[in-house]
Amino acid sequence: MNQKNRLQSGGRIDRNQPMSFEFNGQLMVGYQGDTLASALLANGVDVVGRSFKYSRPRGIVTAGADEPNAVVQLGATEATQTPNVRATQQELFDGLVAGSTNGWPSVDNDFMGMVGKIGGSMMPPGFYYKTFMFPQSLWETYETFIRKAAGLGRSSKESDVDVYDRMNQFCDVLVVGAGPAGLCAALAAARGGARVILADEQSEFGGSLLDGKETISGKPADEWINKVVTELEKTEDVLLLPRSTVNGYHDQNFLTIHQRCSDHLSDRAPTNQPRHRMHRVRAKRVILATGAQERPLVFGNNDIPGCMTSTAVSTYINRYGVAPGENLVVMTTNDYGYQAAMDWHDAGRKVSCVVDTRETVTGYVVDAMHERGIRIMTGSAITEVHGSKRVKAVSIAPINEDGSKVVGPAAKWNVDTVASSGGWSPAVHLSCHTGSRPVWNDDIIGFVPGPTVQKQLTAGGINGCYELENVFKEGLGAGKQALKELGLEPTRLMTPKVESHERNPAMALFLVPHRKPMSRAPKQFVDYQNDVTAGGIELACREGFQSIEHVKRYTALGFGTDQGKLGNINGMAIAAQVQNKTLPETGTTVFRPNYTPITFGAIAGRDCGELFDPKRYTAMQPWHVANGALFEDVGQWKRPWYFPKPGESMQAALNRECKATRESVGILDASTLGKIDIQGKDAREFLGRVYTNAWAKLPVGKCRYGLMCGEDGMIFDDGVTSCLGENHFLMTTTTGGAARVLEWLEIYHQTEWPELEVYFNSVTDHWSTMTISGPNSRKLLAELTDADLSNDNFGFMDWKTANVAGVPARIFRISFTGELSYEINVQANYGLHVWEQLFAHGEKYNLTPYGTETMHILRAEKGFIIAGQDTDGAVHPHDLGMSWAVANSKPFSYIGKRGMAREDCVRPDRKQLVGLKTTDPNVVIPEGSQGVFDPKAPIPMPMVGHVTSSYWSENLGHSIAMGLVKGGLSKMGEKVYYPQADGSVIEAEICSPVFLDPKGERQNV
Amino acid sequence: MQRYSGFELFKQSLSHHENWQSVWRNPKPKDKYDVIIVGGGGHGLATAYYLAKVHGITNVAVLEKGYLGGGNTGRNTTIVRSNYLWDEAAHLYEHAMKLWEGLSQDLNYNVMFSQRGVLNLGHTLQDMRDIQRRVNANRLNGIDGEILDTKQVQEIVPMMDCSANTRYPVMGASWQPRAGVARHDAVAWGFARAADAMGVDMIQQTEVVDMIIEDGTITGVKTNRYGDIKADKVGCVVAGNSSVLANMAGFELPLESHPLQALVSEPIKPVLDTVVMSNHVHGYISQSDKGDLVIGAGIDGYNGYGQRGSYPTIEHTVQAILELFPMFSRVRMNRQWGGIVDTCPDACPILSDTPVKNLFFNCGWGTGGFKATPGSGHVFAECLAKGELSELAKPFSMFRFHNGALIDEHGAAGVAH
Amino acid sequence: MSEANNNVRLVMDQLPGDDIQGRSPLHHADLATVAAQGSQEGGVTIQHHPLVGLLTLRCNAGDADQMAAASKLLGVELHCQPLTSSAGEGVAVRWMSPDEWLISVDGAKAFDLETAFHNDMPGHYALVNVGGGLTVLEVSGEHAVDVMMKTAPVDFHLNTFPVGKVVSTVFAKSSATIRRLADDRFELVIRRSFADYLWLWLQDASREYGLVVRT
Amino acid sequence: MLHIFCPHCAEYREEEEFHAKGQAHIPRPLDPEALSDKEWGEYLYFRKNPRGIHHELWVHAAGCRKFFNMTRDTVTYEIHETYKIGEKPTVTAQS
Ligand SMILES: Cc1cc2nc3c(=O)[nH]c(=O)nc-3n(C[C@H](O)[C@H](O)[C@H](O)COP(=O)(O)OP(=O)(O)OC[C@H]3O[C@@H](n4cnc5c(N)ncnc54)[C@H](O)[C@@H]3O)c2cc1C
Ligand SMILES: NC(=O)c1ccc[n+]([C@@H]2O[C@H](COP(=O)([O-])OP(=O)(O)OC[C@H]3O[C@@H](n4cnc5c(N)ncnc54)[C@H](O)[C@@H]3O)[C@@H](O)[C@H]2O)c1
Ligand SMILES: Cc1cc2nc3c(=O)[nH]c(=O)nc-3n(C[C@H](O)[C@H](O)[C@H](O)COP(=O)(O)O)c2cc1C
Ligand SMILES: [Zn+2]
Repeated sequence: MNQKNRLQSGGRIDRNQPMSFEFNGQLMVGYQGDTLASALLANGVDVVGRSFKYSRPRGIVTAGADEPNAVVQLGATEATQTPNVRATQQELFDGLVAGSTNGWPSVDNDFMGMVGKIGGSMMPPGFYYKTFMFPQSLWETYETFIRKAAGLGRSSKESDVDVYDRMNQFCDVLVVGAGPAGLCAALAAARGGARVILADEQSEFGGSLLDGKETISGKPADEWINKVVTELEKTEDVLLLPRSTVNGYHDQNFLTIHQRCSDHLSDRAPTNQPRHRMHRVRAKRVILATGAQERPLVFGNNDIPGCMTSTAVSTYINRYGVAPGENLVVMTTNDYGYQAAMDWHDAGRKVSCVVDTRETVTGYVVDAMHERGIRIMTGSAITEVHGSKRVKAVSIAPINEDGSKVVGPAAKWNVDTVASSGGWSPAVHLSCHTGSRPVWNDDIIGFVPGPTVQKQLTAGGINGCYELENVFKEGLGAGKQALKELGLEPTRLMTPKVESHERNPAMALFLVPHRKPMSRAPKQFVDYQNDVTAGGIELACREGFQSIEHVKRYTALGFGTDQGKLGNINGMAIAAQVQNKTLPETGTTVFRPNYTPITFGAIAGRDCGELFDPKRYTAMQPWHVANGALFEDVGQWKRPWYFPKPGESMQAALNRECKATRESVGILDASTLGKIDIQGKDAREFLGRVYTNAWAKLPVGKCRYGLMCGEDGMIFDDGVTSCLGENHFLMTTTTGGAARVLEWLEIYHQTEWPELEVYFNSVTDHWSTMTISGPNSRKLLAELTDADLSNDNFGFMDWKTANVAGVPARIFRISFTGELSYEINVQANYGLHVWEQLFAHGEKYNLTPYGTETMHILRAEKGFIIAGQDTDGAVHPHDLGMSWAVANSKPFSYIGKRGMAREDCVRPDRKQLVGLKTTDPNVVIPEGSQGVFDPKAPIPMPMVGHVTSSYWSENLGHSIAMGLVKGGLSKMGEKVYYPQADGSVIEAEICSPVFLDPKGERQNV
Repeated sequence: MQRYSGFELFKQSLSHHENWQSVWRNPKPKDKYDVIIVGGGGHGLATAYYLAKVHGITNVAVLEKGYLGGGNTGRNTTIVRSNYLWDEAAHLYEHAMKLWEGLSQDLNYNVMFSQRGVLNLGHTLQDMRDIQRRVNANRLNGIDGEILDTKQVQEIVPMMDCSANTRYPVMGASWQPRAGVARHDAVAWGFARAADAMGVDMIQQTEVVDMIIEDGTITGVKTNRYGDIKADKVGCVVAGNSSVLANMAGFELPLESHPLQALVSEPIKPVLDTVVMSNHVHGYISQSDKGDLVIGAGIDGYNGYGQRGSYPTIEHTVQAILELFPMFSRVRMNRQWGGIVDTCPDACPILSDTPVKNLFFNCGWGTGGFKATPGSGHVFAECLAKGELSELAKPFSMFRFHNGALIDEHGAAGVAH
Repeated sequence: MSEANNNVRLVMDQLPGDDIQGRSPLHHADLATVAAQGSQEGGVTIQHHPLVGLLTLRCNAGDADQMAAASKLLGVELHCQPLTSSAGEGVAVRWMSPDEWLISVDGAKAFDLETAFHNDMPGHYALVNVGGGLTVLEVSGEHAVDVMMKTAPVDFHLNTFPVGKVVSTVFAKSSATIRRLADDRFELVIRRSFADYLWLWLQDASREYGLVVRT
Repeated sequence: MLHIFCPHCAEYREEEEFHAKGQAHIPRPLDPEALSDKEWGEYLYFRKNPRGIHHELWVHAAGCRKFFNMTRDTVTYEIHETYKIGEKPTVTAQS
């Protein structure tokens, strides 16, 4: 295609850099500096998409973030498929591939468009709530069809090839928007020495100045922009961010800026460079200089391609050198709309006329039209557009003074382009994100930012201030005000000189009347993307949806990817009009992040894939990997689960690990257990308050197991604590509980008992911990240590310091397997050395590494619990049959004591932890099986508790299990049944959970 | 009430939809009602509906400070399931599930209840144990549920990364086929329309600012718009604002109100046909009939009545979603928002009488009450009608926090729902 | 093996003889080879300082006797001013909390310091050897600040984060104690078990500026 | 996202470094056994949960690990003050 709409000269594009791109399979050419939208218009593309509900052909309406129609699929490869890209914001690059998102077989000839035409009248807002109900069973079928029509673009099927980045920024002043107001604000703030960030979503700074032909101090605006930007670039502590949308304004001046680093270069980011970067900004002051967005007018068939906002027309001409048509008609409610006519005319194209809805206009705009010989029709409006895939003609009719009625016959004018201007809506979005509501201002016929608790200033178009000179003043003023509030000294700055015009007052008109009522007029679109019409809004109100929020939800007004930037105010005004309310009474819906949609990738940053969550390793990790361990995720830790030999099944590996440990010696890496160093003269007292058992008399050199409960009496954590010195203890916690327990100790110390002299320090990572367990563990250890390991000298629950393999160690004779065991702690930098040395000496004892699974089996054979597996938030120590670990005579009412005594906690029929022996010794009850006393009871069956732990015990030659059973502790020998999903029932006998060595002799040898 | 049907739609289209009736009346309140329901969310509206329908009590007003369904009902991620762990909760949610299954027809309003199934993923051995425990309990309680292995999960959600090289590989899931989603607004509107048709007054933009209590008995409420309105009984169904109302009545509740956020992507072509939830990576996702991905996660740690939450929560949620669906990296987030959820220490609701006679509270549904809407209304209506707690409600009395008979559903409640 | 024990607290020399080499948490990554083979020029340099002696001191900042005694024992001032550090010959002290400091000394000197405290520090205090659980990285170069900004939510501007300032904070999805050593040089004290993760993270975050690994 | 002044570190830090710990100023009863189940239940679970000014306990988890109190508006999320444990708030719902 040739660029038939490209003007001979003008625009900010570089005609020396042509770029080829593909749209809907057609090759086209544009220039460096184009957006995809401007390039499409240059190439004469009218239809860029189809509307969602009625599948109507749609063209480009705007030139910016408010575009509802030109939403395309981008991507030359599968991995770079990017849905819903706004063509008006996508810079053109060489090789760009894009396509329309809806339309089958093509956007130009769309099948659903036919359906929309025929069935459209059956699809008023909310029609789906009223139908598809009968028969009930068919809903899923209906829904399948509804879903087929869903969505705009498509997600890629492959993982993204690009990386995304995130940066935390801090500044004195964040200026949002680099139009004249923002540039002035940034300049003032920077000159005063503030740390400034200036962000604008466009590729170049200058804002609305880029779109027009303003002169500043007698020179093209360009020069002024360059001067300011150059100065800002040179100023220290000023960060300039083009292509950066401030997408969210959060509490206490926290804002996020979505910077598109490479979207303008290619589908893919350059090697090692991020595609997008999120700046998370904490700003002492925020200056919103986001300008205003033009409201189009709402009239019949206003969605036919060729209908645009008047600024868009000017922007395409002035910025991109594109006149998107031949013959223009302008409809406006204000003086600004005339600019499109001037620009179009000056570009050498025909302007049929300007239709001004106001009764009279005088002054500058009238002169400008006379000069150009353009006719003005006042007191009139375009009531309806004719055409299907492009505007062919319009009907122009006289209207009454308040714009509520057509008062005369319509005349048809042949044109191909309609520019409409209904005035400006300040871009208040960001100011509302933290809950502030905008307020209506009658003078400017728009909502402006309302009161806020954020440290926020505003300047320029966002305040409804549109005269360039005043915009400059407001910008400079806001910059200075920010400096003042920050205690910095402003410098004197001159306001740039510009030509200004006396303007006629604008008219408040949102919906152009039609001779037919709203319900019968040709569709008057308010929100293009969701096909919300004036008639739809009226219907919603008639059906009782009076609140504007109801109107939104019933019609989908503002739900689209443009979030109603173009249509919301018109929609609200129409709802107000229908209900005889004022706009301020009706109010707006809630503005929320994002200002414009941002990629998930950018939000996630580099916290994905490998870096999604830390993997924590112990010092012995390289050994585990080298020896074929499979790992279990426990919190963030990677723990060896079991160590299969080549070709060995999991069960075989477990059997081998279990047997080796009971018969000779096994070794476990227990480094992940939480460890807390506790010191101070009141350490002992403190332990007594947080554990359920007694600590007053534990002598130096001894260890003790303890249970920790919450104030509700339920088990919170458990572990062994050792007395290192009279005032010095080492507490161990579960792997998952380490951080929680430390915080628990601190909260009680800092808030309840600050008078107790005690310090807690985490030493979890500091110590490598390896447990050797089994009858030969003493022999093995003896080979590596000088310590006297004899039972008399180093008994069960003793600890000692000694060298192990040449490394100073603390050895704890504690056991979680019921075997003779030693837990060796050495500084983690030497953990692997000691571990390797144990293996160097362990071969003759068949030293066998085992993982968490074998640990679980071995402890279950002994009936030891795992907090979190055998307990949940509703189990207290007595439920576990662990009353022995509860000291009731302690003077201090330790944490958990009162909770355990509550009425419901002393019920005799509580679920209690017991052992379970299956009638068939070969059957392992699946963990999580639910028990019943009467397996024949009908559903819902009364359940009596579940199996918490269950294993095959190779050592015992039968299965073992533990579980909670209602009143279980007094039901020894009775039967409990576990119905399975396949209909079978596993029968088990309630027994002691200690299956092996009930007297505990093995650990004492 | 104008009956809705495809035929009616066709008929109305012939007159350009100019003859549709209002779905409710928007009346001025009477001086006195048999029952006042404070709070026009799904639960309040359902309560009013069942009071009228099941118990014949139609002299009822629903007082709503904003617009109907504008609270959590209008901002939730619409997951409906009943696979709760403990009997008490399972029975309550399953009661709701049964009502969901005929709700559109019952209300003559299509609430788009879509039984597309819910997956609760397991990523660790403990997750899988918990899943086993819950699904087994569900089965014996008569609630559908299956345990799936990784391969079966992959078949249901072909787009999800079920490979072994993710940070937390998917080990399996629980699957409730009857679970799914419903159209949140339609639920509120459908109940309101049907209740209105039976004479219930829906009073919007009217905030209860105080309670009128005489000798320990409630006799009415004070409003900001219509002054005092009398009532024999008052039921408070105000979710995140429950503590504020309890405070008016002179007592505290075991509740904290926290921000809970959700977000939607831009609409994309259908890629996800079911609901995927993961407690472990902490996020959940479904795709609406319009095509947007509806995503949520957990609550913010602090109390908040601002209907907005903290940005890092959004970051973590999105990270979790990309962990499961790395290909969504170039899809864009359109909008984020928050609700105020009333969390209870045991993650179970409160259906309760109170220290004030004739004053009842239905609250504490926290992050997961949408799924209970019809059931909650049905049960609470019975409590209000009888003046005492019904069988299903009894375990959920607020007085369980005195004797310790909590129903700890944290595991099943998991991330938000 | 040596111990200082009066039965009140246990102080032990945790280091073996010189014949046994300690292995830092990044030992297996063989950074020497990476450094030799990798790029020698770039915007960010990461360096690992293995086997530094690190101790946590807890005592009462309001107790002048203790503060004086501790300062004397350390050879540098123990500051009560939040977020500061002091450094002397072979020793650096970082403020962690109103009653907590992180001390670094030569790896072999930890026990000497512990013993000295054990003998001469009055009152209620704790000095805990944490050297095995932590490790030290250094990030430097023209873009060091950028990498820090990507990783931690604190303001690294020189005005608010001058040389010598110490901050403990969230670091990626882990945590770190950060000390500014020079305008473009940061010391990170991180937890051992997170070392792999953080190393990967820093590598990834630095890539766009060109990464140099140094030992 | 909140910007919190840690009274111990004496500077503003990001919310990510902190954890909220619920309502402040709930002292543990000195003699739990003297309380009825109801009273104990109230201590454990029942909370003010106000709309507006709220005093809450926070911990600077990733920073100095110290607990402190905060007076915050639960609607606007404005932080009126942070203060150390043992100190009294100067801003209250009454004031
Ligand atoms: C982000 C988010 C996601 C969620 N996702 C799910 C999900 O997927 N599945 C699920 O089951 N649940 C979910 N939930 C929870 C669910 O939304 C709620 O539990 C449920 O909607 C509560 O309904 P309700 O009618 O009790 O409360 P609401 O809908 O909140 O209604 C309470 C009403 O009371 C009104 N009110 C308050 N104070 C007063 C007063 N003084 N006077 C008059 N009126 C008053 C409010 O304006 C409000 O309309 C989610 C919640 C949130 C916020
Ligand atoms: N388009 C209009 O706003 C409008 C209307 C009438 C007159 N004018 C003229 O425009 C001027 C008003 O100037 P101004 O500086 O207030 O507005 P402006 O429109 O010139 O500049 C606003 C800038 O903010 C950017 N922006 C908006 N939201 C953003 C976000 N969330 N993130 C990043 N960037 C964002 C826009 O891209 C734009 O560049 C005057 O010259 C006036 O004559 C403009
Ligand atoms: C299930 C669900 C889907 C939603 N989908 C969209 C959507 O596609 N587009 C949109 O703008 N908002 C969507 N919203 C969000 C609403 O716009 C709105 O933010 C939310 O209901 C909260 O209300 P508020 O923002 O007015 O406070 C959705 C909300 C829900 C609950
Ligand atoms: Zn702090």
